[in-house]
Amino acid sequence: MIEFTSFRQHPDNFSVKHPEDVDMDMDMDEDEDEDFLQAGSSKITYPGEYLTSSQAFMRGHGTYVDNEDVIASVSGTVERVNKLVTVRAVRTRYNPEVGDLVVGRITEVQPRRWKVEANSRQDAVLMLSSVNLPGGVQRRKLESDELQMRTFFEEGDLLVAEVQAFFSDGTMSLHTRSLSYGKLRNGQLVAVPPILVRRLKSHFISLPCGVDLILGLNGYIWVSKHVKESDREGEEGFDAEAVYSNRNDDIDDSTRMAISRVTNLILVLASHSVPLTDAVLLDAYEWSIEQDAHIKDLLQDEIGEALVTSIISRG
Amino acid sequence: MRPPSPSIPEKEFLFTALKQSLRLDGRQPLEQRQVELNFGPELGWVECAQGKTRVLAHVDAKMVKPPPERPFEGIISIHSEISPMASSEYESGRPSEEEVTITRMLDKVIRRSDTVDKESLCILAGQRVWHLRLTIHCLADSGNMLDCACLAGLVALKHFRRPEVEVIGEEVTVHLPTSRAPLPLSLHHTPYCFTFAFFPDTSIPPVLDPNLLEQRLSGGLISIALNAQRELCVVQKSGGVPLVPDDVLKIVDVAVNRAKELDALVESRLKEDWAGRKIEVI
Amino acid sequence: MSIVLPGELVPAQHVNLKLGPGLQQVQTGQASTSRAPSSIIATRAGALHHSANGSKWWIESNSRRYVPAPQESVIGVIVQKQAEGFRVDLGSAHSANLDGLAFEGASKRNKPNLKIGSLVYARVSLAHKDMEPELECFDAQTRKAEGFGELKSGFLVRCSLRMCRNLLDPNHFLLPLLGALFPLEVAVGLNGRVWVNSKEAKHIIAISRAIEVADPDGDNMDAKAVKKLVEDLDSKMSL
Amino acid sequence: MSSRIEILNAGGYRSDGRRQYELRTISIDLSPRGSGADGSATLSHGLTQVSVCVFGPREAKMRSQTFHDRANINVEIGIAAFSSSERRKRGRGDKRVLELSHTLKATFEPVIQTSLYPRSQIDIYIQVLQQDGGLLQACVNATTLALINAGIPLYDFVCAVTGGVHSTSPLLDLTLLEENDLPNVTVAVMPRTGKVALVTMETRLHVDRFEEIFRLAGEAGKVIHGEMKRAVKERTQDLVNAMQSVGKAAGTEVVDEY
Repeated sequence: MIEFTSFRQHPDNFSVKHPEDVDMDMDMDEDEDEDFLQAGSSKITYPGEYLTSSQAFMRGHGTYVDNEDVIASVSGTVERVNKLVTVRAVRTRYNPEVGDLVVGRITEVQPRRWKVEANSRQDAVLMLSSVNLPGGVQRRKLESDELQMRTFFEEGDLLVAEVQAFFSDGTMSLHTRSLSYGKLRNGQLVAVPPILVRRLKSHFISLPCGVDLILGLNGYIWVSKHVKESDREGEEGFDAEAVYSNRNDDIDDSTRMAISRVTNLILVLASHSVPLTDAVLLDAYEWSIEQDAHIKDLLQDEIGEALVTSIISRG
Repeated sequence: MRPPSPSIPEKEFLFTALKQSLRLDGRQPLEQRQVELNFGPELGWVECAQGKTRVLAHVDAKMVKPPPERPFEGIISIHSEISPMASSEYESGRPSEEEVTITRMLDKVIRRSDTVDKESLCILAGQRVWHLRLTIHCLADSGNMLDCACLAGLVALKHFRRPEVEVIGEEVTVHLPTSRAPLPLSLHHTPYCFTFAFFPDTSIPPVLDPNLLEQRLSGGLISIALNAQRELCVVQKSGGVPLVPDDVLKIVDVAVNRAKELDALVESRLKEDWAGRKIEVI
Repeated sequence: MSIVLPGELVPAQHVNLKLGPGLQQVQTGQASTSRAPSSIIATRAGALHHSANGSKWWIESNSRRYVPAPQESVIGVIVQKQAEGFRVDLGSAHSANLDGLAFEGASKRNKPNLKIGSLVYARVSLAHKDMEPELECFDAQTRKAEGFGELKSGFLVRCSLRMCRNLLDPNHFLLPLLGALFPLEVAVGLNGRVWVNSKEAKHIIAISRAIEVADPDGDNMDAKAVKKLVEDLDSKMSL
Repeated sequence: MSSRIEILNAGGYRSDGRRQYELRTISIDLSPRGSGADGSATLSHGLTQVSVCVFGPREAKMRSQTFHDRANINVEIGIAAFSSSERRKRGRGDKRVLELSHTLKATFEPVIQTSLYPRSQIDIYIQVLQQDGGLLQACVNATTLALINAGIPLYDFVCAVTGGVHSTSPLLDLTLLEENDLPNVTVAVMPRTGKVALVTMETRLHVDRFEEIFRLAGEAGKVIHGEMKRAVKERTQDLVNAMQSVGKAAGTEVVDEY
């Protein structure tokens, strides 16, 4: 072809670094085809790449079928479970599933429902019937509650909730009918790519430095002051009136510092695409104390890189 | 309020009919609606209709001082307006996507393709040039307004005649049409625009000159402007459903043939009109 | 029958006078004191008609914009699904409401599943100038469909309101003429929409063209001209 | 002024030293720019440089703009006043800018799997930083990359190239100087099927010449695809590596099925 004559003049631009690119799109040989379908290996793919035949496999998320070919529609890793081929995107908005724990922000108060922004493709819905109102779990919702919905949640409030169900158009519906869910106070929000928050046994983490973390699966993380065991809901020190309170408790300076430190650590780890788990966060915190790094210095590139290297070596 | 999109039965029927190469107005897929050209009493006044789509074009000229960077060239400006009267699709105020497309295409087809010999519009270098103003009014839209507007604009330019001027030294004399016959504009070529609609289902053939329903339900439009000498002026497929390259070239071929036919029609209508006009030269 | 223009006085007089479309009663002078007769004026241009005993008066004219009136059959497009029912576009000033329960055999559990863009043949059950019109797809007494409901496949033709009324007139030539040429199904909505169906696509096209050209607001062709056009079209499309 | 410079000299070189079919250097940066965008890309073809940010799919700002069966795509373009040699401010209402954004919207609408996201909105914000010909081409390529980077499902890449014809010799990837003097064509192809998503051509060109440059640009699009693909794979690989480096260590992690 004529084009190739021109490229030889610029060999540094084309094909040298990646010889496998040259004839990839044309004839994808069978060996490679089989290769990625082996469980455990991870093959990188991109939109428009032929993966396999739709006669032998079923298409999952991140793929589509055209003329009996299964083709990737996002860039990421190819995964296979039995006959189901999926591509998991490396970066994407949050894809909700029932039972997921999410952190969100109220954007709108509507009749008998709130709209909650939760980093998904549409704002989630929190029905008035899906929240616990002050006065106990068994309390019936009254018409007066509908009129004073803003006293529970108003625009801008942050909350932690669980994905309850989906509406027919794919919008998620949330609920906070658990003692550990509800309005968030005494801390700050960090947003990271959702893929970095893995499903863990518990998404409520208490770090020994007096900081509590809520890792929302939607990539929103709430970093707050530690709540003492005796003050938790259901315990005797629990203040039922404070559930929908908009006022922060007194937070001492050392706790504030700790919250900032954890926040910065999360930001650094996220910018290096390190998945966030309790173990990693704990390691990172210990490292930053060992190194005696100042909180604001954590965000510097060199320190960040040192942190990540150390985490990786520990892992 | 915009009218709701076509109902499901309308959509399904249009697609089944097109698959059998049947169109709702009984045309063949590559058949244009009958082009009607009506000339007004004034030269440069043309009303062009394709089916129920109607466009009025009008040309006038005045003398102006040329801008210093182009002292030897006349000026052409195109004013086009799609008012809500053409169809309830259009709203006054912010121009719709379609309006932008039409305005830009008119500009490309008529101005950028160098239709009018601008240097011939120069009367006295740096002092006096003709400023041609082409005004296009879209009167009714029942699909494919673009082709109709381009045709109207071009025919208006061909129909228009400017008064003769005489330059003696620095003095410019304009001769009234009654004393000396006015002169036609010197045109390099006459590009015609053809719009084809294609559909998401690739088994449906592309159709020329889509009507309103075909346009609404199409997967995209491809507009080709060219002259009878097989010179392309504009090819525009701004997005829409992707096409096989060979199909694009086939569409271009169709346009080549249609351009010759349309050119013959336009020339004969202009001749007819000119023959019917009495120009009295005293 | 006579032609009247808007604002013209209409000599309608009856003890029990009923005014139809296009007529309005205006108070003249010191109406409240004396028994000054109120007068009737036309608000539309058209042909003035009255019933045999002179009690009912109306004006027949042609227009394209539909104003819903109770008990009229209309064809609508579903534009929105709601919890209770559907929003339907009739081509009138406001979209109408169609209750999900106003169908034959519909219950709280079993509501009809109409998609956005579906066509329905329905009857106007409520039309009040200050409220949005309401539709129903059954006879409220018998709860039977009576031909109302979703219109599947086929094609929708838009015409003038006069043409719709003509199509409902058993003496009008068009439908018998077309029916003699090929089998067809037609549902006429009084809102200027006619749904047509036939086995072959070319027949549907022929019907829709015939309605267009027979429209008094369009080419207003007579029986002979329409027949010729349909036959020409048929032979052209059969090629 | 510009016509004095030879477009193609006797030795077969163009004004910037390239041969007829040679493309300009492409550079692609897919790293996040801290704007909080879901995906971003900065791309340059020679001296033409554009930066694209993609947000979404997300809740639509205006409910009237949503579709019940698919996502709405919104494209906004800003052209920096300093991007061309003559400083010129183009407002939002400029017809050329509007046309460009309309073209991009229509190009990507059938390429993005919008039906997966009913009632949502995908916002594409484009900033043109430098212009030296091939603006549409750069916008299309950068938008493709930004969309992929945002994890939005596409049927394929869309790769655009400009071409022009100098008397009878076709040239690829035109600079501003060449673009102003030659009839030019922009073609965007979807490399998997070879179908064309976009064709635009301006100024007079004979039908036969058009066919030649049209096919040539289609072929060149596949070469651009190679470059874009490489950038995407590199970035994806980096992210995957970063995630896997630590992932195994986390003892408490639950098996993670999608």
